Amino acid sequence: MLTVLAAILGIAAVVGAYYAIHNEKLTAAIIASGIVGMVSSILFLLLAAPDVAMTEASIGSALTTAIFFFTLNKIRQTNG
Amino acid sequence: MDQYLGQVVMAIGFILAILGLYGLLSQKNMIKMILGFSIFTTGVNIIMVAIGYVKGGTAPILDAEGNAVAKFVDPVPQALVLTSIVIGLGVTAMMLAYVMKLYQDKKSLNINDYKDLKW
Amino acid sequence: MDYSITKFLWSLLGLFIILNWGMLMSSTMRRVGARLAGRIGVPMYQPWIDLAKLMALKTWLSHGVMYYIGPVFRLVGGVGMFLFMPIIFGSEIWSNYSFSGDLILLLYFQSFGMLGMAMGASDSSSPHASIGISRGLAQFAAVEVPMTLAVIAIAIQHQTFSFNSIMEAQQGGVLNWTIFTNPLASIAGMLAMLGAMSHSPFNLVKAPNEIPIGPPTEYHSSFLSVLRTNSAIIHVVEAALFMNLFFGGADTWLMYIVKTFFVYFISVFVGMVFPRMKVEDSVRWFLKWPTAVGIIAVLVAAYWK
Amino acid sequence: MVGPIYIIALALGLAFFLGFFGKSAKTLSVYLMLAGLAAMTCISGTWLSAFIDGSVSTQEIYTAGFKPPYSINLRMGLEEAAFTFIINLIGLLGGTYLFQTLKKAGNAAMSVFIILIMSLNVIVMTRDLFNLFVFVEIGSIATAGLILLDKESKALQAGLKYMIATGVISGLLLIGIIFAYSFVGNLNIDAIIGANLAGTTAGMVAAFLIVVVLVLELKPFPANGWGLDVYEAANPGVGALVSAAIGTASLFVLHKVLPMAGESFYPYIVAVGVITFVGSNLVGTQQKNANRLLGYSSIGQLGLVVAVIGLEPVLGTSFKFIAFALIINHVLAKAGLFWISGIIRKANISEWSVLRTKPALLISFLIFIFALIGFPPFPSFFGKYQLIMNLISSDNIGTAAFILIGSFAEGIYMFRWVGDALKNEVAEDATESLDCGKLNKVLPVLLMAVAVVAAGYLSIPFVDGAYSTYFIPLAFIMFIGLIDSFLPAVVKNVVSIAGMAYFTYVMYPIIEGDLMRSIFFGIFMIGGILTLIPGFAKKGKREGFYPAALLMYAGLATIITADNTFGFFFGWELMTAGSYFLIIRGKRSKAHAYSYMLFSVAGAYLILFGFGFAYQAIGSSLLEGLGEIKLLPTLAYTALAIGFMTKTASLGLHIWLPGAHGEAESDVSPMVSAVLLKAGVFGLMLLFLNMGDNGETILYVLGWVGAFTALMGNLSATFQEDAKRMLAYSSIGQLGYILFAISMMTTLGWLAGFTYVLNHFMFKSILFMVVGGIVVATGTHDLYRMGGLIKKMPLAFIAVMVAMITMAGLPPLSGFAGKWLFYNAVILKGWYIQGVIVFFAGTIAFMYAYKMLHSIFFGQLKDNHRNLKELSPAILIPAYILIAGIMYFSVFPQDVLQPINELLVSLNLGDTLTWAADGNATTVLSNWNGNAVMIIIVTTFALVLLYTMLITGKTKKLEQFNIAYSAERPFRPETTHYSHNMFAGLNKAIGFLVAPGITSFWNNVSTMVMDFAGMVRRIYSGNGQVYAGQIIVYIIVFYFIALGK
Amino acid sequence: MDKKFMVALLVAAMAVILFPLFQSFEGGTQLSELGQYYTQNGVSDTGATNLVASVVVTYRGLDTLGEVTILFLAASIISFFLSVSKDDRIENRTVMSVTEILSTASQTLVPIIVLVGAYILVNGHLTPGGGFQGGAIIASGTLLMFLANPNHKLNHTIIHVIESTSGIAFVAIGVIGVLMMDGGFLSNKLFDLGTPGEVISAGAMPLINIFLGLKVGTELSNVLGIFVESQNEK
Repeated sequence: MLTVLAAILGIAAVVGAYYAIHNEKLTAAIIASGIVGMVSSILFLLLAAPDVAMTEASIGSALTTAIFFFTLNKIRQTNG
Repeated sequence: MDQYLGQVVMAIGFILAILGLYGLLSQKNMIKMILGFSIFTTGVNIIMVAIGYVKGGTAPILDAEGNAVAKFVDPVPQALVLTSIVIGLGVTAMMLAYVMKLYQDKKSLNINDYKDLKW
Repeated sequence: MDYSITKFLWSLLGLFIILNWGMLMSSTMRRVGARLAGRIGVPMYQPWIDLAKLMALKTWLSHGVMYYIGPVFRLVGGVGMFLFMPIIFGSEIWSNYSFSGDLILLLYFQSFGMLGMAMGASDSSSPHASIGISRGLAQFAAVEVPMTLAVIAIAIQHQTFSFNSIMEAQQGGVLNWTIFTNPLASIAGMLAMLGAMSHSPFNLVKAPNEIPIGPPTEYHSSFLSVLRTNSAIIHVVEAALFMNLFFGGADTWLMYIVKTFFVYFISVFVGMVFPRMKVEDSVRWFLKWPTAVGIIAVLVAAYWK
Repeated sequence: MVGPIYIIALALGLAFFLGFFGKSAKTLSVYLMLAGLAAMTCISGTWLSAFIDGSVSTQEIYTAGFKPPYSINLRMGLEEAAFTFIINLIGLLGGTYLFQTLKKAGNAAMSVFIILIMSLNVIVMTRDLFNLFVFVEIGSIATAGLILLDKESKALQAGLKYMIATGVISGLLLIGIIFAYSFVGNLNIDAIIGANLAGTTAGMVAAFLIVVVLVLELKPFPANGWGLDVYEAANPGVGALVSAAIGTASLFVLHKVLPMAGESFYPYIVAVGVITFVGSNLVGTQQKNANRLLGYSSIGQLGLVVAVIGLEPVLGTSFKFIAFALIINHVLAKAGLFWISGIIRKANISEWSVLRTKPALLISFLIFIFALIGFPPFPSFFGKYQLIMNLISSDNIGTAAFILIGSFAEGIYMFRWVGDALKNEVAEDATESLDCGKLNKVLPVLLMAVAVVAAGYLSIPFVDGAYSTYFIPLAFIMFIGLIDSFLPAVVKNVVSIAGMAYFTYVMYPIIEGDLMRSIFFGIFMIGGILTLIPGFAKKGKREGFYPAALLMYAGLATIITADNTFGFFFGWELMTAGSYFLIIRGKRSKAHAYSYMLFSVAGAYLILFGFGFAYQAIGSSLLEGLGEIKLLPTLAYTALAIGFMTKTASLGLHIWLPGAHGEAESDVSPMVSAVLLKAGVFGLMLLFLNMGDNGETILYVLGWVGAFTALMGNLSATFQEDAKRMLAYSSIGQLGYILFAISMMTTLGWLAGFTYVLNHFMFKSILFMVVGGIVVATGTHDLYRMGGLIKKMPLAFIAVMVAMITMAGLPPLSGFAGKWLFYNAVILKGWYIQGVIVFFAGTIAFMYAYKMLHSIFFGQLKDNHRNLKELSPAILIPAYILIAGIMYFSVFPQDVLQPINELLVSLNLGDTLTWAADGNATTVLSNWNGNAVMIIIVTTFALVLLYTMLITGKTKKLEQFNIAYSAERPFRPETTHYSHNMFAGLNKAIGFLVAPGITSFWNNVSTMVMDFAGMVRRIYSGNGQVYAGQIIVYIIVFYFIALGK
Repeated sequence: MDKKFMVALLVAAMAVILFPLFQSFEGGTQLSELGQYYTQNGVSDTGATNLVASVVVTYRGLDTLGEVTILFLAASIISFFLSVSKDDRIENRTVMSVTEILSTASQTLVPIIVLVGAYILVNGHLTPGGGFQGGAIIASGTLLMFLANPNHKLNHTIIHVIESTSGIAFVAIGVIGVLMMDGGFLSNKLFDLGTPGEVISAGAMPLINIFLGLKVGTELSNVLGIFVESQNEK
């Protein structure tokens, strides 16, 4: 059962990653990469690695996506 | 029943790593490249944790009385992944800072415009 | 290695004979040339008179030290060649100072006289002299090639450079003269001889009717007399050299006179027939036919026998 | 002693402590940082000295209180101590160098700096794989940070490219590490090495990933675009750190981790190293930007050490010394060069001529460049020598050849750089941008220069055949160098001549018995002293002349007195360096010195290659080894022969000589031409003696080469209008004679060779000295502009006349001895046709000799030369000493030739020449009595002179124009001095032989190499993404080659 | 188009290289030798029940120290590099109005997040979590605060002080460890191990965790602060 769940999440992550890479709009791409981060933290949970899941959730997806958005905002602002 | 969990997650890890690498190498936009890079790092982290997974193992936390309950998952890869996630953040933050400054300089996100140093 | 007075005196006597014989030959040559041109030519004693006149003339003109010493060098070159070559094969008294060196010494000593003349003429700082010198040296260098080839061919054939052994190998009958035993080398040698004697086809250097006569333009009176004596000696010695190498040398004075006369007149006759050549043509000619024959001679001598 | 763990604690504590300071107290924080670095250097310094005097053994340092596999451990052995000491020292000096930049950048940059140095220490010491990854990561982030010290756009781009590349690499390293962990079970490097990771295919892939990442950290060619950009864009101070400190640390890491991939992987690492060394040096030849060129060079040097690391199983015991010598040399020289580039701040290498305004900087610059190329007395010379010896003795001939080709490629751009620095003009505004006023920038550079020389001295005991006596002359030269810029030339000349004389006196006993060596020793030393005497005629200080001249003579003396190949090669390189500095002094000699140096360096490497075979034959560096070469003897002997022939300028290798000798200063040409070329002859003689029977074909070919060189040399001399070039071409011709003579390998041949060596030395030094003096006096090189100088310089005329007669080989003088021996040798040996070519060249020699005499001394004296006086005695005295030598040799040839004859008979070259008591030399073919010939000619000359004086009486000198010039009166001397294109006739006839075919051949070769390098350079397209792609391609190609799937 | 195809080819080749690695992994049947050791006597050695935390903080303490240095490096490089000088900084830039829900929610949520972070920090050696996770959660608290009120000025001096003190304390613990027993760098036997499961147990681990958490928290929020401040450059 866990394997099936992992497989579904895996496919979601891969699709998210593919979407993140090939999408034209930057905001959508960054959100997709945030989703990939979130999914990977759940995967870590499935692999019985709670510490890593916590770190991945907070640092891997939250903060990284935040920094991306700050940079994007800065770029839009200097351009604007 | 979670016979193939480790292998499935490992496969996902490899695919993510490959995709990230592909994104890094193919996208012209610098932010997209860094996105690819962070996906690549996430993929690698998944592989590292998957290596440590033992079929039917539980998290390496002993219960209150401190006696071992069942089969444990290998704690070492998890410890290593902690460090590599934070390294990933550090490197991504640095790259983004570079991109911001570069953008101020040439107002373009396309990597091909930054070819002052060649030959 | 004897430096006794008797040897010195005999050599002096030999030199005196050669000098007179040289002048006699040059006067006969001038008469033959005249006869060809339908003239009677100068009297036989003409060279002696010229020489006496020139020696008698005193001059106070000199262009500098080297101009003064040039003719001395020239004469020493002529006399030296005479001294280092035995006149009569086999006789001790007529072998002059040939003990101190052999064919190689003689080959190189030829240029000693040449150097002297060149230096003297240059110091006279006349441009014609310089032009003459450069022509002379260029031609001499070209002549040297077939000459060396011939000498080497003979050296290989007889395995020696010394005059006595070369002449000795040619004794006993006309057939073992080098002309017959080593014909190719002799041909190359004789062609080189034409250049060495600097008679008609190759006499551009001191040609009488060019604008002032090449290197000795500025020479006159007593200096000219020294040069004239030398030219007389040099002709005989050159002829003697080729005689010793190709025509079996001379074991009596009569044979010496006849053979040198014969060798001398080969170049004269050739000279009479052919027109004068420019220096680059003569250089090219020398480096073409004589050298080719010489090389074949050397190869034949080295690998065929 | 203080535990190495304190290095980490101290550095981190300090870094975090600096965080307190915020924006205030910047100077204090920089001093604090430097204090921290100094403390770290002391710690590793004390450990190093403890290891050296053996008072302590290798230490394992545990962390977290547990034994290694369960916790991280560090190791402090001799190697670790040495490497950490180098890294900390470079950090300390780098810190002082960057004092102002760091102060301006604030304490954040300072903590980044000290953390970088700390991370390199841990990288060297740690024995845990993941810990290694973490600290490598720290190192790369810190470098990326330090790149930004200058904050302009180029640094940003370089930084981003650097981050992308290192990011990709570390991701792959992580995969490698985690799979290695899963196969082996723990992360300790020693355990993983023990566990034969490379057994299974998957294990092999993991090991491959780890090793290939560490190789990529060292920026291998061609996947190193990102590395080069860092060197170009970063502040040179940071560049020095990256190349010296980080390079060294990554080298040690590769050495530590390589065993993990198993024994079969080493050859691939050698291949990677060699390709990087040759590739980056070759591409570097096109580079004009100084920092980027330094990047190419440092990547090349690191590639060389990578190759050495890969060769560990082959090199055996001397591996440690070679690797360490090359590393220490690279570190010191490269850091020094980066710092100099930081001081003079000139992007283009052609503007580096501003160095000449700062002598101290110039000298250190030269020290660094010559250290990098591997000249004595620097450590890389010892390292490269030992490396080539071991390589060839273990049959890795291909690798040795490639390494030498790589160092030659490096020589190409290094010497162009030196040429620019020494010879380009200095722009007026160039000196403002220098900021070498600050001591903290200049001091590290000078320290590095001293350290490189000291390191050279310290590496003597490690190389078989190296003795410290070789350094004595160098010490004297350094002393001269010190007093160089204070004392006038005259004093220095006296000191140098005294030094030379004393040195001769000291060194002579070493070669007392050996006649051959003492002849050459005599030529070099006496020749040296004689050619120094004309120096008295020169005024002013002549800075740089005396150290260079003494260096050359020291090299020559070492060649003669050396009994092993090391000493020989040591001397050879010293001589090359000394002569290079002499030649480049000429006004227009930059290009010529450059081509001279390239040929000499190529020749030197060929010789080293040949010596390798000798070393392989007898296992030690004794010269006797040349005789017993069994592995590929023809290749070895041909390499040696060509190597020596670059110095004797034989046909094909001669194009540098006319320019080098022609354009050199008036008293340098005699030294370089008459004395220096004999070194090549000595080498050839040594080689021929040892060649034995498998040298047959080589000798025959050399015979022909010698003959044609003689012909070409003399012919081109005849048609020369430039006096000194004519003499230079004549040297080529004369050396062609010598080569022809000694390649006959018979007593007569060698005797002729020796005669020519002695004669050439004597008459060529006279000619160059006197003609040099005349050229200076008349101010022109062209023969046709001189003329009539016999009236002003009679003594000079006599000297040149005597020298000319000897050169032409006219009988009374000693030149004829050579000709006579030649004739006999040729006939006996049977080389008839070559012999004829040589004799034809002889007559040509007579012609150009006369042309020189005629154009300079005879003919019309020009108006502007009327006020010329006789040459200064400083030139005439040595000339007349040499003339006395010629006269002695001509009158008593027996005294000189008989002992040589006995020597040659003892060397069993045949006994075909007998000497009678009265001086009459007879061979089976002919006889010659030099003494008698001289007496006869002198007496005849005296008699005839007497006769002429009798019949002409007193004469008076006429004026200049009183000549019969076809009935008109010439007005201007120029119109009547017929000397231009003197042998027009001959020129028309055979001038075509002398068309510069060979020069154009070499030009085509060099343009082809340059175009190839230009084409290869295109791969660095500047695009960061392409660089990352190149890294992936590199990994894939390496994988499929190494693991052959 | 060919560039994309080329890159795809490259990446495919990399996949081929990495495939044997993937193939060799059969899902892990039993622990590696190292893992075995840690699970058996992890508790007795370090007194911490959370084995991952014990590995991170004690067994491989140097890694964590390295880790913290990396964050410190990243933070100081970015601060030195993106810092906006006084004159060209606009005081408070016009910002899209923050929705009502976000600002009120953040007022209540931020303290709770920080509390949760503190909790994870303190018993890092008992329950899953530890220095990194606590710090990260605190940082996400500050992130929420920035989102709610973009013009909030972070007091950098306090951040620097906390960061440096915790860094120096961390190193000090290491040095004390070495002084106590050789090879004891960052060992947690400074204090008695106490009974496993108690909050005050496992020697110096809680202390290290706290300093670690503080340092990571302050550094990450410092990084966030710099990114925010760099928005208002002219």
